[in-house]
Amino acid sequence: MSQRLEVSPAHIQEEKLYLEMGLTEEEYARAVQKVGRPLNFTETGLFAVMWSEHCSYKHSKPLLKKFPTTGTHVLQGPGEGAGIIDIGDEQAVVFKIESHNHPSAIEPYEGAATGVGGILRDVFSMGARPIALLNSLRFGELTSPKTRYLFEQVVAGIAGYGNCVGVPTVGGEVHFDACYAENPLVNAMCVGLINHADIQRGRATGVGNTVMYIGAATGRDGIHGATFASEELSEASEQQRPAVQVGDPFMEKLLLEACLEISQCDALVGMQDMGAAGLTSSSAEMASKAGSGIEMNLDAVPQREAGMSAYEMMLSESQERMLLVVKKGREHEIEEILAKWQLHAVAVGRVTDDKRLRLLHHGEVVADVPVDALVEDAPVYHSESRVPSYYKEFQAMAQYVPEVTDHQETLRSLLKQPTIASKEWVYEQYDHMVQTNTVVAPGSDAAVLRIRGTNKALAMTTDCNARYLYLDPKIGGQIAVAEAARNIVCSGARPLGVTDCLNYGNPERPEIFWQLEQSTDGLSEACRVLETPVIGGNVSLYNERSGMAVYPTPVVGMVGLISDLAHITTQHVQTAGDIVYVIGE
Amino acid sequence: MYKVKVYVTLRESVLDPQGGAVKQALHTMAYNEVETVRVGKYIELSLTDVDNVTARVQEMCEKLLANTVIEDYRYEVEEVVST
Amino acid sequence: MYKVKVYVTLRESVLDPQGGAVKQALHTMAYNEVETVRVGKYIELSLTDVDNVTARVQEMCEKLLANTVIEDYRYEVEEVVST
Amino acid sequence: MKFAVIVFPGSNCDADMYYAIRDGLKEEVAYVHYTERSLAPFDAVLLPGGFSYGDYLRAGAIAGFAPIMAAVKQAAAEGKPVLGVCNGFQILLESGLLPGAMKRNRQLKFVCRTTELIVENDAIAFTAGYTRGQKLMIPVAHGEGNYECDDETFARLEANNQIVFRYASDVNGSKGRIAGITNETGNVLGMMPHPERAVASLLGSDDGLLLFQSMLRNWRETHVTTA
Ligand SMILES: Nc1ncnc2c1ncn2[C@@H]1O[C@H](COP(=O)(O)OP(=O)(O)O)[C@@H](O)[C@H]1O
Repeated sequence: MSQRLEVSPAHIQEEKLYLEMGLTEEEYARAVQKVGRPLNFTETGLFAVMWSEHCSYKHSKPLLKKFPTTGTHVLQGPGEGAGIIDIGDEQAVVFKIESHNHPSAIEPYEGAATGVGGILRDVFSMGARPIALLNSLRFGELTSPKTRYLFEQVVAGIAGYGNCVGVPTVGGEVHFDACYAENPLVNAMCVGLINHADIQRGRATGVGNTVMYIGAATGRDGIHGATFASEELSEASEQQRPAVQVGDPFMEKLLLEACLEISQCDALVGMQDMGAAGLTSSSAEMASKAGSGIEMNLDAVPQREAGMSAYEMMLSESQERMLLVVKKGREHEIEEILAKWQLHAVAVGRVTDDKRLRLLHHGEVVADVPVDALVEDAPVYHSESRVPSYYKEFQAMAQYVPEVTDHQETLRSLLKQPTIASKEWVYEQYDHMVQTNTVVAPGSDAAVLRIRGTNKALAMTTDCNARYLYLDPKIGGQIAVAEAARNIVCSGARPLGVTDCLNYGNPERPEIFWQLEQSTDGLSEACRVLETPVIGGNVSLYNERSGMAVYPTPVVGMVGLISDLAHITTQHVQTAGDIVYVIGE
Repeated sequence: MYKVKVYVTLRESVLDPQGGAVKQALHTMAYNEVETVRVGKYIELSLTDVDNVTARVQEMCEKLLANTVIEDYRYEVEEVVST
Repeated sequence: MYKVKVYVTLRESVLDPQGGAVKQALHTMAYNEVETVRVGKYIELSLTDVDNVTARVQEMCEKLLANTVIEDYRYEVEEVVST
Repeated sequence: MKFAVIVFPGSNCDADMYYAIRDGLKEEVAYVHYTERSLAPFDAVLLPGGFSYGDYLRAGAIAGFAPIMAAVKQAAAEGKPVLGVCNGFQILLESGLLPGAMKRNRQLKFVCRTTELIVENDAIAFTAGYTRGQKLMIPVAHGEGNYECDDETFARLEANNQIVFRYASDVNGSKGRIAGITNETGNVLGMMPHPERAVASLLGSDDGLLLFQSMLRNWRETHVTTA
């Protein structure tokens, strides 16, 4: 890789090397125009990751605009690590869902584990203490040994990470369907609790302030992960072995405690997780949001491997790292807190006023580009949309009403379906009780956690029946939100808001884009009617292999507030002799 | 009869959190001479007589004993003459 | 510079649940020649030059790397001449 | 009575233990960082669950060398009650304060569920409030709780009545269904199940509260007589 450093901007242009990195001809031309000169190798890499679907939402932005995102209780909508909703008493709940589909397809244990790690950091980088994890999983049919391997390893990975960090995994869902055989879905959600006064935002304000790096050293793991997540899976992706990241939940636990302590310290200006696109997105986004610039000296970046290039460092997705902006002259206060947790901070740069991301390596400027070009100026695509022929066929079919003759047998065969059967095998592997707040453990409609020191509780769930969305994406989208809301209400809570993870196939195919369009319409409408604003989420496209896309699977994560512990209800049958009612239609 | 020893190690470029923690602990215990620690697996198998033993062991490693996405492996096969 | 290899295995008398599971899996995959499997640890250390290297490695094993209540260990120390 | 909750890097049930004492037992409690060297001000020592040092190498192995452990050993030698739960139990084993060792669960999977325990010894400070044979509902949450020791040690544990809790049914392959053991003098208790998770019926069970109450009662009695 390092000899590529020698590749000249002209060579990149002539040989169209940017294509390999994931930029189209038009995108490359657009980037060159924004920067005002041909890009060198590192700069091309910066644009490639920042303009990937995963970071820029270039195919989904117009659709996401439809979601209702505001409400009287919303303290932070989409755009930060996680959204925040007020729950009274100067407290707020923070939550977000994220996908880690492609890494989990390649290395299911580490893929799922690092997915949990990433969503935890999104929440604690806001200054919130993570109080619960949930997940939503999709696999092929369990009859295949490969699927059994993926299923077992994904569950073990989620357990291995969450249990070690000490955040209870309290809920989720697992569905099995052939459409996920080659492309399993692994979505992880985290819920945190915060005092209003402690809310942090990832902003690099204050010219001259210090940019500090904390956490694990940077290795060559996961280089180009964001781009990887924005392509279809193929034989080639299986060869991209260096893309595999390994998680260190022990490091995460130390980082979590340290960051929560740091967020109480007013020497801190801003903090952001190095997630997808690592150092690149964290630095560029923090600067762009603050209207400032950042200059970093990459020689100072802690490195796990020798001889890493600027390109590799900027695109690495090594886990358990955070970027901080700290008031100049007060760095030692941060260092003292970190030392207590066996961590140390390294000053890697400073905030500037020129709105540029400037990188130095071995005494040379290796990149110098406008931050807004990276963060704001990605192209937005209005993809073509077309009604799939399968949908027209289905619509033309006569209604089919199955006739049930043997009720017992039908019930038995339904209960035997892995998707319907008890998920005890899964959630027994998760520590769902640590932190001792879990009032309703997995096995009911929604999990319920008391809020220590109050008489209140939070209910939370993840839901999506993708088969409905495949049959009718708009109505299916409404159903997904409604199901989540029912689970919340059945637990005795009032729904507060939604986070969503949109898992679809390749949006450049008009039939897939139609599914996206229709289902986001349905989701938006339901969220509007139920007054559950969408305060954050994630988009995972290109979930397909060999032209076979997954069902449209917009997983809905919902959180609700229970105002009195006495209102908590569970779905379990309580006492013999109780009367059973059916309400609704 | 064969006695087989399989050594599975994390690939050079893959993070080894366990090795890091052990190194740290050894330093705390004043073994400052320790520069790097990598923790892997050591698997001993005994096999009854079988044809193509090396090829079969290689297969077992590839398919099950090592996770070749993140691990390397090597093995030694020793024939044991039963008495 | 020394390169040290430490092998940690469960004692013969101790039941090895992991080894049992691996054997089971290999049988399912039709490697019926597999009679026993024991899964242990393989730890590689690199040490800077130090006196009494063998005694020190032995200590590290006794104190930390192996739990002698249930595990046995052996090690190899190799001197690496730096160039 | 003053309780110390030891916090190792990676402990994650430290807060649960703290709240069990503060809100459940309503006694004085403080966190003590693993770098400290004295436990003199405390009347009892609690080693909480979690993944100290990530459980790397073997659960509890690295924590055994933390600076605080000399003070824990001293407290144990002085006869103060020392309770290790889950990872705390593993640390007591690795540091030699209790005999035996832990292996991975027989099913090779982490297990989190409320289990039925049988009280086998009601004669020590921790269990005086229970009666022998009593059944308790207490959660477990561990991946390495498969207790192992040689036959001689096992026979000694049985003979000295050092087995304090057994699982009513097999949970993890543990020898003799052992869930908790004490030392010969009965002031060091290690157990895999989490009594601190069973101190409020809102969360499912309060069967664990009596363990802490027994410690308190015993302390009050011995302090009245010696004072
Ligand atoms: N991946 C998972 N992680 C944690 N809990 C899960 C998971 N999958 C299912 N559960 C739990 O199992 C219970 C039943 O799940 P599911 O069959 O999807 O029920 P429902 O249709 O009522 O949502 C729920 O309490 C759910 O939280």
